[in-house]
Amino acid sequence: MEILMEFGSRFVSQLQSPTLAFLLGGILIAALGSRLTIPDAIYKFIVFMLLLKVGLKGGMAIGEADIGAMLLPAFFAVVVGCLTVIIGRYTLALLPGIRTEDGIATAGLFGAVSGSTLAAGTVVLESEGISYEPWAVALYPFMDIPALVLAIVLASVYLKKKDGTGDKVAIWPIVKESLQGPALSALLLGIALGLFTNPDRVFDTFYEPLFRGLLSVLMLIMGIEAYARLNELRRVAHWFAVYAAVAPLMNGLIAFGLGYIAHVLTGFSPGGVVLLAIIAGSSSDISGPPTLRAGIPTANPSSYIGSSTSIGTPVAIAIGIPLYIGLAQLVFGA
Amino acid sequence: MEILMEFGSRFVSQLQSPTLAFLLGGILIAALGSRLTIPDAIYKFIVFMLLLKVGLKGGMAIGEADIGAMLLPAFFAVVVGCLTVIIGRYTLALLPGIRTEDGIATAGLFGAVSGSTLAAGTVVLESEGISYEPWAVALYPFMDIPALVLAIVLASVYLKKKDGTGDKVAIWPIVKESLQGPALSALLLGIALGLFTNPDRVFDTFYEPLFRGLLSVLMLIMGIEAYARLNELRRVAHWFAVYAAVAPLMNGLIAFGLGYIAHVLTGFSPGGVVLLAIIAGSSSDISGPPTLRAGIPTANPSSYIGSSTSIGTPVAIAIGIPLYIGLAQLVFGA
Amino acid sequence: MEILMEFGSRFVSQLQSPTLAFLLGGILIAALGSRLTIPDAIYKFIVFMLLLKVGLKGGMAIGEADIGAMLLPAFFAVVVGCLTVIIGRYTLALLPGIRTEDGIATAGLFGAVSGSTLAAGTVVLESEGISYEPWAVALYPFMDIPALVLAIVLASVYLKKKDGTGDKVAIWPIVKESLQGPALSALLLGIALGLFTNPDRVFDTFYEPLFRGLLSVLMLIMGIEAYARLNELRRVAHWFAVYAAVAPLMNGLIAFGLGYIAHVLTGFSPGGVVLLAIIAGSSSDISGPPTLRAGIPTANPSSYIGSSTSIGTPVAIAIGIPLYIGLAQLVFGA
Amino acid sequence: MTQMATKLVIITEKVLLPKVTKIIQAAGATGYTVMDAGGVGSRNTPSPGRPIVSDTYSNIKIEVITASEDVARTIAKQVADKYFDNFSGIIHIGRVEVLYAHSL
Amino acid sequence: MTQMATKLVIITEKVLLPKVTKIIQAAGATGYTVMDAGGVGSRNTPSPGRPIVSDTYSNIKIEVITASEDVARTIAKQVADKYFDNFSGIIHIGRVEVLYAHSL
Amino acid sequence: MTQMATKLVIITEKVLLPKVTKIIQAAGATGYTVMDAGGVGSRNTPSPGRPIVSDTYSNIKIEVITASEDVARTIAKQVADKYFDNFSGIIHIGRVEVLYAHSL
Ligand SMILES: Nc1ncnc2c1ncn2[C@@H]1O[C@H](COP(=O)(O)O)[C@@H](O)[C@H]1O
Ligand SMILES: Nc1ncnc2c1ncn2[C@@H]1O[C@H](COP(=O)(O)O)[C@@H](O)[C@H]1O
Ligand SMILES: Nc1ncnc2c1ncn2[C@@H]1O[C@H](COP(=O)(O)O)[C@@H](O)[C@H]1O
Ligand code: NA
Ligand code: NA
Ligand code: NA
Repeated sequence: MEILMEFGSRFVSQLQSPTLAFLLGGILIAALGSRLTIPDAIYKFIVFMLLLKVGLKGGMAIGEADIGAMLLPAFFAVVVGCLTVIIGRYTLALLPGIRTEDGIATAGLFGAVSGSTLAAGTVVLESEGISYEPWAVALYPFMDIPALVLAIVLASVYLKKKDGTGDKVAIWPIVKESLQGPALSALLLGIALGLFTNPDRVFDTFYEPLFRGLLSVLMLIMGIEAYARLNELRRVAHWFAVYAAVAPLMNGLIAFGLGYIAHVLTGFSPGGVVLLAIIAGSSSDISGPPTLRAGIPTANPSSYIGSSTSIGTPVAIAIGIPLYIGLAQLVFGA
Repeated sequence: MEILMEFGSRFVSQLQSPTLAFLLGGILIAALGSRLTIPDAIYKFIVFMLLLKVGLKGGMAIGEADIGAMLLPAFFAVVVGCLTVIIGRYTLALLPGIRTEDGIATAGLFGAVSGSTLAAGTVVLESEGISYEPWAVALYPFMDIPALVLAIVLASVYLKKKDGTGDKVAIWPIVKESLQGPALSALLLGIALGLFTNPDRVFDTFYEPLFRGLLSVLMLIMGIEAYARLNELRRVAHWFAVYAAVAPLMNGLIAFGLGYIAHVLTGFSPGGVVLLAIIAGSSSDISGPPTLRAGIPTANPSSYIGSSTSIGTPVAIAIGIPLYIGLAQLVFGA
Repeated sequence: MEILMEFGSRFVSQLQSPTLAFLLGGILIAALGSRLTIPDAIYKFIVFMLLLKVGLKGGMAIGEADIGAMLLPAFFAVVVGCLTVIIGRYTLALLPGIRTEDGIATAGLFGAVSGSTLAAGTVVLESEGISYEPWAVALYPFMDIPALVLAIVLASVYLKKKDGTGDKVAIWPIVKESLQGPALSALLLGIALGLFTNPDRVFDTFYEPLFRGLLSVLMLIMGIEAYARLNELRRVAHWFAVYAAVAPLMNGLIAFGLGYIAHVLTGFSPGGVVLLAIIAGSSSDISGPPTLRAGIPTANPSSYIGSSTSIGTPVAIAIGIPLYIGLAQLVFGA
Repeated sequence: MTQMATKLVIITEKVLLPKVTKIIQAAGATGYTVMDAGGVGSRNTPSPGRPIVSDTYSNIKIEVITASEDVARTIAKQVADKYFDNFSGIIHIGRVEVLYAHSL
Repeated sequence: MTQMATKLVIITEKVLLPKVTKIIQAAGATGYTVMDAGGVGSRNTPSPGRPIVSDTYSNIKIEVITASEDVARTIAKQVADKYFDNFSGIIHIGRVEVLYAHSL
Repeated sequence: MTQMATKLVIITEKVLLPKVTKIIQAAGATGYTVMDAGGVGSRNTPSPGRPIVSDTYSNIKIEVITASEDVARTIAKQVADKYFDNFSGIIHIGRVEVLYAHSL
């Protein structure tokens, strides 16, 4: 009971945190019809800056880390990526009025990872003084790529069964395309630069101090975007909205469970468990949609883009992040 | 006499202040034919950052403020917005070679408010160590919207009288359009975020430290722009140039006078009086022109855009701001 | 021997410096097929910020400087600009498979100056704690403009001799166009603002702290660009690649030699000598190519743009900068 | 489904975009395509609310493919009557053969 | 060298650009021109991977001038057959007179 | 005032824009419209002074509507003669019916 109340008060205080406040602010002004927009060039640059910074920080710390400890969490990241897609695919297939291709693509997007949500997660963890393994950010691709690949494979299998139109899926091109996308490229470049060079000074004077501010602008953009994409959602079956509200938390909790096992087995830190859950709870907003558009062309983009952007991401950030932190305090003790 | 000399020396020192220096630098390099441009995406983002910051700061302080004290200044802001439009409209109507619609639109633009000039004003006040009520920035819409609405109404009345073409003006759409414009949206969003959430950390690490620098870039853009728009001014009657040089100071002084009354009646601070004058002396550069273009389509945009951008804004910043500060020192004592 | 080893270790440490690391990182991710791009608006704004900052810093210090000391280095800058073009023109003419116009244009571009390399040079010098005359950055136009003008004149002379098509070259338009280009405009504006106004505060809070970080992003862009332009280089004679690898170092060493003479004669500082060499070793990436495209239209842009961007600039930064610093330590003592 | 159709082209000020597209849709066209454009004509109204020194264009070019020429002419007439007294713009039409379209 | 030619216009989603240009080049066209475009049609697929509130367009307009009308029709057919079941788009052709070109 | 007219289209490198518009105005055209464009042709000159990895196009497409076909052909000839030996570009013309214009 006390725990619930503490969770409630934490939740209200999160609503006032800049990360969430800017997200809600964006939704609000969009709903009020504001013509405020952030230029596309700024949006792209912010995403680049945030992921490069997250990568740099990870890379600078990985050098001193025990890489062996990364194996189990990385394996669990792959498992979560696949498991959440499979669960999503069959859950959505059961719901009425949903075309199977649309369901598979949506499950794929919710299984994949959002760089913006990851960035937001690291800020909240740091604000709360919760430490995590610096290499934990590198779990992103281990979850993201399997989820997208699996979704495309599942769609192809389904289409082949249905009417023989599904082509055999070449997996490597999808992996390559994911790694070459702007979000993962920036993250991996940051990790490499952090690992092999000495970016401390430029990190301390530029990437680190601008991080929170740029994130606040990105959250604003994502809020505006969430509202604007509601139109997409209105065109598709209501069950997508329900799935979009539930899946982020379900996926996050699955990852929390596996992270807990890694904690017990190999000492994966509580902060790392929370970050794994945050990553799992996020749904891809940058690289996932185009990959799915190309990989499952028969799926209606309105279904997965609408679900993820309008509901999935706000839920993942506004409810998911405080939820996993609260849970961690419950499970691992204050 | 001594006062005049002090004003003169203050003025010369203002010329060297970054705010003004970048404005003049922009005019200079444009006059020298430089092809230097700041991309539109950067311009839009800077305007957003400045107004959000001004709003955040205001909002964070309004919480502790006595809102009752805001009533009279807000009322005076509305009065100034209307009065300056009416004076401008009838002054311009008396001048030779000026079409009445063009005169009304120009008076409307000079009655409205420039977010950039407001931002510049707050920087100069802070540099001079002059404090003002933090909510004073929120006077912006109270002056801006009535001025634009009134100008459009006056034009419609005039056109109906002249040839029966003026439609009945629906006021609410104009108000809504103003509030939804990018400048006012950013300001109001900032106020709301400052008031209801805890943006201190992101404010201190991002919005505040970048403010002066971004303003310097914006001043450069406005200088380049001022020169480039001179062409517009050359196409229209010379009296527009004369009005554009005088109106900012006249409007600012009217506001100074009303602000002084508020000072006497309700203790409105000297800094607040100066800021009210700066707001009044500014002419809208972002949201005003499109609103007028749509609201008074028969008016020639060359007349009001040329006057405001090429002469009005430089005068408002370069002469107006130091003028009101000097006056305040005269009136309220050092 | 020891010296060679010290140079070697310095070189390896340079490879880990952010400036170089981001350049190499850009080449790497482009080679790996990454779709990461930095928007054009950001690229333009970064170039503006860097050159304005370099100019501001120079201008703020020139005020206190002995301008007489600038004369000989400025003269030598002109000499280097012309000499490197002449040497390049006749070297390239001797090589097989190179059209003379293409050779002249390429020599012109390598004789001209890159603002980005200059910015990178100032960062490295500051990191190494090597001081230089603040006005040394103002040597840029003294070398850049003569090189471009001379290349265009040489091409015109050549074409007239060959088939009578070369027009008489009007020099002033080329000089004007160079000075009005975005890079030189920003530099000169910065110098003027630094010299005549008080930008200290905005410099200290904005331009200076953002400098290194923005430079790191620019280096990334230039790395991506270097790889992407390799295609151009593949279309033209291999000798361009050889010239592009050698010319930056040759040009830098020539400037180093003349700088050394200025050191002996007028006490030009070791840091100033290094900066002169860095400027000379750079090849223009912003204003040079369009000037040459217009001035020597018969030259194939693939030859000079490919050579300069893909090989010249990486060599100038990655090998040139540490080379001149090592040499300075050898020549002027630690 | 190849079919002869009318291609209507409207070049005008960007501020008019929402108003012109409303007319297009009300007239029953099945779609339209918009592009940014810069230009010089005989009016050359300055673009309100944006720096002219920015790198953006202040006109738009709107293309509408219609099966019926009447629809195209109606749209043109309405736009011109309503806005061309006060706004910059030019309108022309031509014939094209539509090879594929999701609706026309 | 003035010469009558076919002008093929394909308006479709930006994601298809690399695939469409591959078809164009395989069909033997000597070149093509691409422009950003926004638009409304009957499908209106949302653009993946980019904020719709950004200031960019999510369609492209591709123009291909071909000496042979057959080449143009082949390109149109291949693009439509392969993509128009699942992607937005419209294709039309017309005649133009090419006055100058480096190859056609 | 509907009137048959010639539509001249010049696609060339962006650096030539000021020079081409000077020719257009000298030839007496009443206006022109410019759009950003990317493209592939047979020359494919790299664009000077801008990163190719940036998201901008390096060509422009210029459209000129002229009442007289001669004016259009003169502009085309001058542009091609003066620049197409050394610069990328293609020029074509067609007929359109101008429905509304502020001057032609
Ligand atoms: N003769 C023309 N050829 C091509 N475009 C034109 C022409 N005349 C006008 N335009 C376009 O239409 C816009 C408005 O023209 P105007 O109303 O004459 O100022 C111009 O900015 C051009 O983009
Ligand atoms: N009737 C039309 N006129 C002009 N453009 C159209 C038309 N119909 C479709 N388009 C363009 O083609 C794109 C795709 O159309 P659709 O496949 O019908 O959604 C739209 O976004 C428009 O850019
Ligand atoms: N066949 C074509 N169809 C459409 N556009 C073309 C064609 N050929 C050339 N272009 C355009 O003209 C530009 C220059 O062509 P070129 O001079 O052949 O390199 C190209 O970048 C394209 O934008
Ligand atoms: Na996920
Ligand atoms: Na005003
Ligand atoms: Na050089």
